[in-house]
Amino acid sequence: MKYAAPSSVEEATSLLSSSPSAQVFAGATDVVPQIRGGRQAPEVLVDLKKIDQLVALTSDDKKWTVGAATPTVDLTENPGFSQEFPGISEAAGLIGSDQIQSRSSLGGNLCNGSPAADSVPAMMVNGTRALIAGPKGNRLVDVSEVVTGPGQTCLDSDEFIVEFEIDRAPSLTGDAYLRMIPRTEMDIAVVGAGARVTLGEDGTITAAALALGAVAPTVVRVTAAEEALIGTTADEDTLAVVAAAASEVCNPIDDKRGTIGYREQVAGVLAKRAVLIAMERAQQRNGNV
Amino acid sequence: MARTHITTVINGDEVDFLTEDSTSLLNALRDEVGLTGAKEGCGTGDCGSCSILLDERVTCSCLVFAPEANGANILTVEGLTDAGELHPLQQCFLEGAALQCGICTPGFLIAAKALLDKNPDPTETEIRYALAGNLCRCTGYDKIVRAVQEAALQMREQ
Amino acid sequence: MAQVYFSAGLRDLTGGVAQVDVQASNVRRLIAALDEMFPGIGERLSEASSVAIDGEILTDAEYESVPDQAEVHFLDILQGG
Amino acid sequence: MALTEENPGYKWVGTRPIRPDGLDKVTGKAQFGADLTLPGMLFGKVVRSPHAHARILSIDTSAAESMLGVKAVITGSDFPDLAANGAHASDIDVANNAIARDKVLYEGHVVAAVAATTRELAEAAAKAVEVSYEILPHVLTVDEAMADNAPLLHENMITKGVDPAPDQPSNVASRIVHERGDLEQGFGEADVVIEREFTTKPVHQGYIEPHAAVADANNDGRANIWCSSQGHFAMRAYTATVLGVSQGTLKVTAAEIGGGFGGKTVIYLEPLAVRLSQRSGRPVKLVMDRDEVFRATGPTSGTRIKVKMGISNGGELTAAEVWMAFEAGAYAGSPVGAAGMTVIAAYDIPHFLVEGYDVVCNKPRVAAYRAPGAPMAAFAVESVLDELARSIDMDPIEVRLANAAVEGTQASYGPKFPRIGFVETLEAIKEHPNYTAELGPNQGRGVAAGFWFNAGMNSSATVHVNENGTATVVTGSPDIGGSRQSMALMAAEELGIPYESIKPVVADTETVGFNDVTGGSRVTLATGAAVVDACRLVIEDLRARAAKTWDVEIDQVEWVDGQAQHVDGSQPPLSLNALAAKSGRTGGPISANASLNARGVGAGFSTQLCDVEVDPETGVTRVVRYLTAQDAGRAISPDYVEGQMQGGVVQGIGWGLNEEYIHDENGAMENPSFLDYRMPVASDLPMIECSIVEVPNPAHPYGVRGVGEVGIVPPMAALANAIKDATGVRLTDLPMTPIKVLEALNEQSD
Repeated sequence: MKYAAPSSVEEATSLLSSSPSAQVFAGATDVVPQIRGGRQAPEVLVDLKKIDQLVALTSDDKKWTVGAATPTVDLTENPGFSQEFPGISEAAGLIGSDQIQSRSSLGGNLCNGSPAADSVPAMMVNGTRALIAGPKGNRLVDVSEVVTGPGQTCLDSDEFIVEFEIDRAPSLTGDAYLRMIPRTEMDIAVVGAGARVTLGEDGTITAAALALGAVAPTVVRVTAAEEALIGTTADEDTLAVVAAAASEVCNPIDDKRGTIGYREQVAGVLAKRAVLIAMERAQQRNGNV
Repeated sequence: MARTHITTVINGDEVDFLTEDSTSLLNALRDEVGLTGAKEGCGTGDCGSCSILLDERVTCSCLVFAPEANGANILTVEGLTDAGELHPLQQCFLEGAALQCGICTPGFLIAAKALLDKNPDPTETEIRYALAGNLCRCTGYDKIVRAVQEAALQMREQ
Repeated sequence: MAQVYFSAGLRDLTGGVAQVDVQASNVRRLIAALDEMFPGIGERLSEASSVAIDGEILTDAEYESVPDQAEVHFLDILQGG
Repeated sequence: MALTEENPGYKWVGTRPIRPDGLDKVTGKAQFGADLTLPGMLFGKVVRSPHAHARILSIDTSAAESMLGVKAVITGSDFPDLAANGAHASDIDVANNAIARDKVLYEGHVVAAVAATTRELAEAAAKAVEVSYEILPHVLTVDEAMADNAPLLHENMITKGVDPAPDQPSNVASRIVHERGDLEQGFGEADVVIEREFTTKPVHQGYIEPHAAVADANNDGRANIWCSSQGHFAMRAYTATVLGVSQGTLKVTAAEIGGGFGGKTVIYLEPLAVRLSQRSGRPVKLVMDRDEVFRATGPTSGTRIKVKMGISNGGELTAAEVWMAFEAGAYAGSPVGAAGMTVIAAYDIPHFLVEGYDVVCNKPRVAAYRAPGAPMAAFAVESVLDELARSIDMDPIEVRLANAAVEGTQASYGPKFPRIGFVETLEAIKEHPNYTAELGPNQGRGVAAGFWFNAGMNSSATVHVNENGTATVVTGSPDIGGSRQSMALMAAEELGIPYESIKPVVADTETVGFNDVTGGSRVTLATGAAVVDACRLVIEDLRARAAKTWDVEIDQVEWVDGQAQHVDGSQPPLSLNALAAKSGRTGGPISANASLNARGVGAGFSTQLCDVEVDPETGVTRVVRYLTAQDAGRAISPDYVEGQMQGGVVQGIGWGLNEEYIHDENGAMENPSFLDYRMPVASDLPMIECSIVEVPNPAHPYGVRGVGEVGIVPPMAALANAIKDATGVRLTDLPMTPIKVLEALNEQSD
């Protein structure tokens, strides 16, 4: 196993194209246990953290740009980002311990392909796009389309994510991410729920997004719930519809971390709670982005 | 097999060592550099016993490939002591009986230092969450949390 | 005479007897006396038992003295963590 | 150091100085099992069975042996066949658990080991060892193992303790029974009878330090071993047995130990490391990965327990019937015996029948874990007791007070209790403000109690007086939780010199007399008694030397405050310092040994109070408040008594809420990582409040009882009782995960 640390996207791309068995990594928090457990044995380890673009965090009038290898602690400790996207920030702050968050990244969390990845529902409800680099050039893909199945992505073996783009949140918009774990920390989500709502001047919901993690082979959107929320104030009746729609969309498995029945039931609970928190935040963010 | 030459600063001293590329920084520190203060409890980032500061950020050294440390600045538990003077955290762990077997202690000290470097006046809840990546099976965490509270107080008063 | 009690698990060897009075100066002699009364019990008692004399549980107690009127119980050997 | 309020008569005992080994442990200097490196040392790696139950058809080591840098490969055939040599059955089990011969009995069972020049090579060589298996059907639980026609682990296992003996082998190693009175009469006298069935899963001791051993064998047959264990003398004995050598050929040095809780009282790596070192001619280090620790060491038993108990309306327990089956793992020896003895021992119940079964199954061989057997038993009985108290509308402390064992109570396991402090722990809880603190929404409160025997056993100590008047206290009890401090405190108290003048040392197997393992909560009591004895011999010697100096009879000399004083004050006192400095003139160096098989063990009781909050929509239980009261006899070192109490409680909270072994259908463990085994983290917990109760053990010089174990006995029931109080649902299966709580809540609302 050889270690390589390219300093540019181009260098990384050509390295990946010329190595039959290369593994890109950012924080290596998933890659190391996988190699150690014998689940993969790449010939070349390509460290993306030495490429400036991949560890940047910037914003302009239109969007935030988050380098795919940027440590998640940079997001949680960035007040501007965390105020605008508290849901993404809190999801990033749930990926493992402080030790892990010094290293873990949105790119790694997404490309690991886990349906339980905490940041993915939060990124999805915020319409996040991934800029993917490869030998044939760059392409921009919606985050919801990156993961195609457990451990599988739409990336070719010589491609990697450079950065994420998140459009600036309009006023009266709030997001939230909640997860259920048996402990308070250091667990994989049994169920995760990301929500985002935008309110009209009258306080009713004009746009809504809801995504669930760990309840299906990939993170899923709950479109029925999103539609039900439009035009409402997320009153109790609507939330009941949201919860039912969330439970309905689940296609989970029984595994060591949770049962089908539990995941379905708690998906509804977390969906409801996440929407309520997003509502509260939306009400507080009146124009002062 | 050719090994890679790594140059780092560890606990304030320039240190270089040779390593296999796939070796963890933890094993390189322990086997090549001879610093055995950081411990391997799990090798998967779940226990925090191998915590170090890597460029001032608390990190599980078991999850870092040794070559990544090239050019980095590393602090291990062995570097907490300043010219023979114990760090207030070390002193408070001693006085507060915040260790039993002691295997997790180096990791807790490093994680607690990282916390106090960022947040000199943490609440009990903030301490508990900041230390959630460090497992201790002996103490039930009670005396560890109290020792960090006491060290924070002493450091604020200094 | 010491009062010796048998736990339910030993009574297959005593024909159901739960308690006997025995005169013996130490545990080894006590076990020997019991083995005469209930052939075979000696081996079980010396191999797999602690003994409690007047409430105190003792291991490796062969030569422990047995006071007159003492209450003696044989127990399973325990393991600690 | 100031005198403490609790112990006005003592200068050192009961104080809270800094522990002697503390500095090394906060600076990273302390040498734990995996920290030693020797010149030329090889790295070893163990090859383990991927199957739960299989016959080994062949092992091909040739590919591994031919790899450059691989220096030794060993298999079961490299060890003597103890069965063929007519060894004792328990020794054969130890040997077969260390390395399999014909059959593997659990996933993770050792089949081979390699040693190579680097870690990476050793791992590659381990992968290159080819083992061919015939997979056999397996049994994972007591239910499967006890079923008719269950596959057998051991074809010659005839159940012990059944009269007449069965004529067919089974997976049931033995049966235990305790009986008193007349059950029918007892239940007839009850106004309420409650019967419940409980299950618990295997749980691991969870020490953070994986097992580690370094061995360095010489050409002459001798070998040195450095290892992390709870008893290096026991490691010497076991290793000699497995290797078929005399104990005298082995010298074992105790490294600092990174937690054990019972799980490091047995051997795994030591004989393998010695054999690899012998074959390679180089020192060899073997260290387990965390997944190996989970798959192949510990845990304690999974169980099924049925409890039926009766109570009168006045709150008197009338009868109890208990049936228990304990998983032993691959070889006989679950702690069902202790479970049977402890299960109702805390209470005075006139009529009872307790029956228990030790059952083998295809999981790792269980090892001792903190009060082995008692926690599962208490979970069942303390849960039923809570139900009984509710059914007659009686306060849970009052119902326990009404039935509590006291001095003179005939314990359910036989003898009468000497002076014990159970009632005092109950009262400590009752009087604490937590007992009446207001509960918030979705919160509930639970009480539970626990009993553990504690142990005495064999210990040795040597005390050397150094020429500057300091003293070295040498014992052979590995210090797992601060025992060097309690040794130093007692020695300081005895000798009358400052705590800081005492250096406590844990010596190797050739430097100090025999010591049994650090286990059974015995070290402060037993090794402490040896230290006290040795100190008293030293004092005797010091008095004689003072008498010689003054030319008086020894009975004219008293030892007070670290100095010899003439009874009538006619001589200026002679300090330890002065006597030590001139020891050459009065008979040579001053030193004494004491060895003993400790008597006067004092039983331990703990009562605990737990407040939880349960999220009714997710089933998540959070502990919001916790109080533990425990009788320490005398807290020599209160800091570390509290540490034991808090640590035991938190292990129990993990056991109660989340920890469990999960196996797939093939018998492979699915969660062999800290991530998925889910031990408590700091943010899961509140402060664990301690109330140290001191009812001195009259049989110990300082009143010590063991404190290490009983703290883990009550928590699971305290949690279950609190969850019941918060939600109305009774959980009977551990762990009480959010899934199980939510299922129970769903059933309740249906």
